[in-house]
Order: sequence, then structure tokens, then C-alpha cells
Amino acid sequence: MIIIVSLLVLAMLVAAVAALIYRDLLSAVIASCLVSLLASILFFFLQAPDVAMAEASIGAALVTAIFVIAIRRTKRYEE
Amino acid sequence: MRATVGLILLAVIGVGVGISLLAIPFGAPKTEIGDYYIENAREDTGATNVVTSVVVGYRAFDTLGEVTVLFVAALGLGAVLATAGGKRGRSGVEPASLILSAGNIFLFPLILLFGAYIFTHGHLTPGGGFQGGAVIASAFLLVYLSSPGKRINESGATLTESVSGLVFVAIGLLGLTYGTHYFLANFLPKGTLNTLFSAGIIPVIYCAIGLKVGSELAGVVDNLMEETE
Amino acid sequence: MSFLHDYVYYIGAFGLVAIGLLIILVKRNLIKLIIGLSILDTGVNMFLISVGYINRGTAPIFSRPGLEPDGMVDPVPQALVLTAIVIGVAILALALALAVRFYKSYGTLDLRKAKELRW
Amino acid sequence: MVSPVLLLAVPLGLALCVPLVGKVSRRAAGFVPVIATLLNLVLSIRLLPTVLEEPIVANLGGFPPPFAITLFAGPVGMLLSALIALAGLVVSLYALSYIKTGPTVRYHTLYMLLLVGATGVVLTGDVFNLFVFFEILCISSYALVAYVGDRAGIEASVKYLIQGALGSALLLIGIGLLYGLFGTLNMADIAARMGSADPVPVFVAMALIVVGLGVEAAIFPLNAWLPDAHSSAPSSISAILSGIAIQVGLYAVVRMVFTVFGASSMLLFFVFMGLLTLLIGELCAFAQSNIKRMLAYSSIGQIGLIIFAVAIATTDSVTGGLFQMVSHTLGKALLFLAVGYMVYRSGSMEISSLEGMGRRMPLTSFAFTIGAFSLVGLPPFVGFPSKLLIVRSALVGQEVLLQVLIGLVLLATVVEGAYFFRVIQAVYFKKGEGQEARQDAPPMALFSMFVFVVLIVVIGVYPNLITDVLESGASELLERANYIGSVLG
Repeated sequence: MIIIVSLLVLAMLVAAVAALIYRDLLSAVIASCLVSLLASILFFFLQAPDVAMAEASIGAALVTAIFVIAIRRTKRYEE
Repeated sequence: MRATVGLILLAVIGVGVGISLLAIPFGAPKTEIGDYYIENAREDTGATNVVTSVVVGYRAFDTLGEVTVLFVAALGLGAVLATAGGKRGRSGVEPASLILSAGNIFLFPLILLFGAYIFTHGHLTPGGGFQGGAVIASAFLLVYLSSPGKRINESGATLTESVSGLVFVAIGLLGLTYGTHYFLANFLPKGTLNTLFSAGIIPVIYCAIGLKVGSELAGVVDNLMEETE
Repeated sequence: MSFLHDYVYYIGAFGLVAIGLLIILVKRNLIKLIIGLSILDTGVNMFLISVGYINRGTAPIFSRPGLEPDGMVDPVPQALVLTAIVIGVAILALALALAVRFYKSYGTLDLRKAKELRW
Repeated sequence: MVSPVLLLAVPLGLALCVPLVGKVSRRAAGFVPVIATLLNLVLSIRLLPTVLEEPIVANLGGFPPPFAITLFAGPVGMLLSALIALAGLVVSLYALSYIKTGPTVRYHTLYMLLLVGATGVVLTGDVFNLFVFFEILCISSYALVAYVGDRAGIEASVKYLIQGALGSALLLIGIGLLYGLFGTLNMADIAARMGSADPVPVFVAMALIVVGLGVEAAIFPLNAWLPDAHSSAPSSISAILSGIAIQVGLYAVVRMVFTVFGASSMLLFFVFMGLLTLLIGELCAFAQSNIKRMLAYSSIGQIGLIIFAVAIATTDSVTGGLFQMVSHTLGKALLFLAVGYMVYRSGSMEISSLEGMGRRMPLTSFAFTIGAFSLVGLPPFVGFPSKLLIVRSALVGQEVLLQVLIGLVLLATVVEGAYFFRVIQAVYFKKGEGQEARQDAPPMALFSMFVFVVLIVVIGVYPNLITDVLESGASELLERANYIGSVLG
């Protein structure tokens, strides 16, 4: 159990670092969506199903959608 | 320069927080308040989901504030994006494929139903107004993806937002006048534990929140997608 | 193992906070900054939830009879995080709307190129 | 007995009605804030005598105190909520004629919600509830700063939003630490348990919370956003941001440091921070050529003065600090309202473009002059007794350090006088090119400025009208045990 959790935490941090270094904003947004999804799984392990649901439906789905819409209306690459 | 200052700042915060975390061991027995809520929530509010009874019962005022925050953000977003140039619709967007638009016809009502299920059962199972509202908003998101030209009915959305918010405030004020005379106190019968029609005002508030959050988030997506001059 | 057990969630939470802060401090692209804010929020939420966890706890829901109240995790941080998530989304949505307007005014998302006011 | 929760619930309900009213008539939407703030003002003033005898504690939801969210309506809370309602009322009257273009219905709704957020912050007795209302206040101000939609407004709003969001994340971490340490969110409960806690984590939590709240309170060095935001917002919003929002942020800091943490050992640090904020604000204001930026920097200076006074932490000095809050709200709001129409007429925010305004807009210029005199601290205006009280309270203790520091405060006041007189000189004694016909601000705007002028003069001549409230407010802030006792019973 603890091994799985540690791996998930590691993956989450790696995804966050990816969001930091990607110059393509769309990729960075997908990475931050991954952060939210993994966080949502961790919330579930922490016995917080309400929060896990909220994080998955709001943090991962809707936020990513509005990011993508905003990027489509602006610029995709960081200069 | 900025980065150096930032890194020093980060290090200071890190050390400070690290030291203080030693005083908050992970997995330690929970607090008095948490214990009290778990022991008494079923009697006090009639909800089996203790998180819900905290969110909509004990700390309902926070939730009223939170709904207001979302309302503020939706309004602010509309104000920021509104320009004098007028609206132009979403030109230049290709229509979606047949599969997406046909699937949407089937899925849209199902997703709405699922969202409604989540917020009406918030006092029994995980989930509640916010999660259900987000699911409803994602149904609208699907509609925008499949037929980009479609618009949300703006008057309808405003009406839903305002009326469901008013319902929340009105329930609070009714609690002030009826029953125990406290703002947001329960004044409805609590019913039998673990049934749909129980927990007094909690399901009513959660329905109002679900509709409000759903229409606001859908409005946010709608506003952001709009091409303005 | 016990170190991992005690600290892995805290490490995850504050790792996210640190990365989020780092993005905000070193990046100059507005949307990148907002991504940083979103990661920062997730980290803070994770921290709050970890504070409420108890060892071998169960979710604070009496979904079936026979569940012991003693073994349930603290519901308060979960309630707080539900609120915090929604507030986070509210800020993000407004920030993205401002980013869209910013791009429309300046033709760029680079904050350094905005010279109307002194930074 | 009337519950103080009505001060929040009724305006919130009315704010939710504004979009519906706006569907019927756009013009009518502007009157809803007037009604709501009027109701709040009447209610606050009615509750004031009750609160002076004993603070009202309202437990929401009908649960006992540490388990429910409490509203604590003490003298400070009521004074500030009356002040918010008063300034809100006058500025909403002004906005009836000033806000003509753009999404006006959204403007009025956001404006009301800003006031609700501010009132919530001053009334709440729960740390997390404070965070929620603080966010309402902040998010509505981010949106309103960008209301005009020009480049400067968008940029200022972006800057404000990023710093504010960073601050609220830190605030939330601090609240999480507090909950982890004490297992409660009720301010009085935390304060009661503070004595037994380990000092290092408490200090970290306090640092995070003070930094988080300090962004809104504009404590140096967290105030980089302020001059831009206050100068780019529409003038009615600048008046509220300068007059209300930063002081509410400051109140939150004071409440946390004094009541919750009881950090008397940190006060000397805050004395210096206040002085630094004051000096930097006034010196920067002196260097400005843009009138609204000048006023914004002057607000930073005034906030520094209030921090300085409150952090000395004697009854007299805290009374003086609260008095300075009142006089700053009245004075600065009046200045921004007057400048709003002056800038509108001249089409530029440069001080040089205001030359000859004394002839073109005599009444508005007169109001500006009164506001400036009051802020500088000339008798018989309200700024005089408040500054006098602060200076006296610092000198009474015979401490050499404070006597030296008060010298610096007086120096800052001289700087303040210098830049205000420069503007007044431009307005009255310089001839602008291209003399235009005399045309003053619209009657409604003049009326709202007139209200502030009357209040400034009346309270300036009879400071005794409010000193009772201020003194019991000071003792509320200084005596933690009473606060804890009245909440937890």
C-alpha cells in the first residue's frame, strides 16, 4: 500500500515538474490535469471520497477545459 | 534577481513549515471538534455523510460564502470579457463529427440526470452540490464541443443562478424566524436516517447549490468560448 | 518505511506547493503562472486533507450499519477543502478571463512586455 | 434583539436580486446597492449602543460555539461595519451618475458583494470563515479593477490577482497549520489554547497568515500591486478600495495578531513595519506626477500610520489608530470621488492637467481641498484629532525610542502636506491653458461629496461623538480574555 502511494506521489511531483518545464502550454495544462487526477486518487486513499470527487470533476475536468479554451483564444507556446 | 529572491523565500518557508510539521504528526488521533461532529452529526442534522453535515450543517455559512465566491467569479469573468464591440458568436469553428453530435444527444440527458443524482444524494453518499454542479456543467461542455454554435440561454442561466442563491439565503432567514431562531438552523423534520427524504434542510440546500454551481460553471465556459470583437 | 508512512503525503503536498511557487516566481508567461496557481492550490488542499487523516481510518460516512465512529477520519479538513477547491476554481476562471483580455490588449502573454505600468 | 447576521444575509440576498432587477431595468439596478447599504447603516447604528454594553455573539446554525461558526459583533466590528455601510452608501450614490458605460448591472452586483465580503471579514469569529469572506472581497476587487477594460486596468488587475492569489494560498496553509496544531477554527477557542502551544509552529503559522492577509492590507513590502490597482480602477472603486478594502485587510491582521495569537512580543516589529510603510508611502507619493497614483501611495502611508499606532498597543494609541481608520476612510474616499470627476473633465491624470480646476469645477475642487486638509491633519477637520491622539499617545510613555519615531511620523506628515499643497496650488493658483466654461460634477456626485465634507467637519469639531465607540473598540482589541470569555462563555 505505502509503496503504491509513494509511487503515486512521485508521479504527481514528476507531472508537476513537467508542467514547470514544458514550453508548450497545452502540454503543461495536460500535465497539471494529471497532477489533479493523481491528487484525486490520493484523496481517495486518504479516505476523503467527497473531496476526491470534487477534485476529479472540478479540478481535473472543468479546469482543464477552461484552460484549453483560454489557450485556444490566446497562444499555444511560451516565448 | 527575482528568481534568487524567490528561491531564498522558498527555502525559508520550507524550513519553517518543515519544523512546524513535526508538531502535527501524520495520522494522529483526530481533534475534539472532529470527534464531536462524527458522534453527533446523525442526531444533529440527520445526514449519514458527516462531511455533508459539516459542509451544509455545522459550517453552512462557509458554504454560503463559497457559493458567493463562485457567483462573484462568474460575474467578474463576464464583466472582464464584456467589451463594447458586441458579441459575434463563435465563427470559424468547425462543426464536430457525427459520432460526437449523435452521442451527445444520448449522453446529455444522462449526464444531467447523473449530476442531479449526485446532488440529491449528497447527504447519504459521497458527493453533493458542488460535485453534481460540476457534472452538470460538464454536460454543457459536451454540448459546446459537439455543436460549437449553440449558446446557453442567458436569461435562464441568470434566473437559475439568482433564484437558487436566493433559496439558500431564504432558508437561512427562515431558520432565523422559525424553530430555534438561528441563521441556517434546521427547521424541517429530519426524517429517517439513511433515506432520501431526510436530513431536513440539507438536501434542499444541496439542490439549490447544485443548480447554481451548474449554471455558473456552464456560464463560465460559455463566456470564455465566446468570440468578442 | 515508517518515514515514508509518516511523511509521504506531506512531501507530496509541499512538493506541489514548492513547484507551484517556483512556477509563479520564475515564469513570465501569464497562462504558465495560472497553471502554477492551480498546482499550488492542489498542494495546499492535499496538505489540509493529510492533516485530518488518522491511521487506518475510514471515510466519515455512515453508509452501512455497523461502522464505528472511532475509526473515522476527521471530516472538518474535508469540508474545508471542498470549499477551497471551489474558491480555487473561481480564482482560476477569473485569472484566465483576464489572460484572454491581456492577450487581446498586448498581443502577448509575456508579463515583461506589458509596459503600461511599472512592475 | 436583532441578529448581526442580517448585516450579511440581507445585502447578499439583495445582491443576488440585482441581475434579476437588471433584466427589468438597467437603471433600477443601481438603486439596489443604495437600499442595501442604507439598511446596513441603519442596522449597524441601531446595534452600536447594545454592542457597547456587551458584544453580541451569534452562533450560526444553532450549535454551541466551537462547533458552529460564530459571528462576533463587538465595538470594532460594528464601528467598521457602520463605516463600510456609510462609505458604501455614499459611493453607490456617486456611482449612479459616475458609472454609465460598460456592464453596469454586473458592476453594481460586484460592488455589493465587495461590501458583503468586507462586512463579513469584520464580523466573523472563525478563521476559515474569515478566509472565505476575504476571498469574496478580493475576487470582486480583482474584477472591478479591470472594469474599465483599458490596458492599464487589465494589467493592474492581473498583477493584483496573482499577488492576491499567492497571499490567499499562504493564508490557507497557515489556517491548515492552525487547525493541525489546535484542532479548532474558532478564533476564541484558538486564542484560549494558544498558551500551551509550542512557539515555533505557532510563529510559522502567524507569519504565513500575516503575509497572506498583509497582501490585501498593503503592508510593505507586500504592496506592489496597490498603486496600479488603485489608480487604474474606476474612481468610485478606488474610493472603496482605498477607504475600505485595505483597512479591512488591516483589521484582519490586527485581529489575528492581537486576539488570536496574542503576540505582544512581535509588536515592536510591527511598529517598525508601520513606520517603514508610512515613510515609503509618503515619499513615493511625493514623487508622483499622476494624481491617482499619488493618492494610492498616500493610502499606503496612512495604512503605515495606522499600523504604527495600533502596534504601540496602549489604549490611547489603539484608539488613535481606529480614529485614523475613520478619518482615512472619510478623507481618502472624498479625495477619490472628487478626483474622479476632475480627471473625467480634464481627460488626463497628470497633476499639471488639473491647473485651473478651481475655476472650472469650484465645488469639486472645494471638496478636494477639504479632503486633503483633513488627511494632512489640519484643524478643524477629522484628521486633526486622530493624528493628535496618535502623537500624544506615543509621547505619553516617555520612551525615547517612540519619541524619536514620532519625529519621523511628523516628518512624513510634512511630506504629505507638501504634495497635497502642490496639487491645491495647481488647482487654484495656476491658470490652465484654454479656459473652459465652468461646469461642475453632476448633482448626485456633488451631493455624495457634500456628505463626506459635512462628516469630516462635524466629527472634526466634535470628536466626542465617536470616541466612546473607539475607546471600547480599543479595549476589545487589547483584552483577549474578555473576547475569549464572551464567545466561549
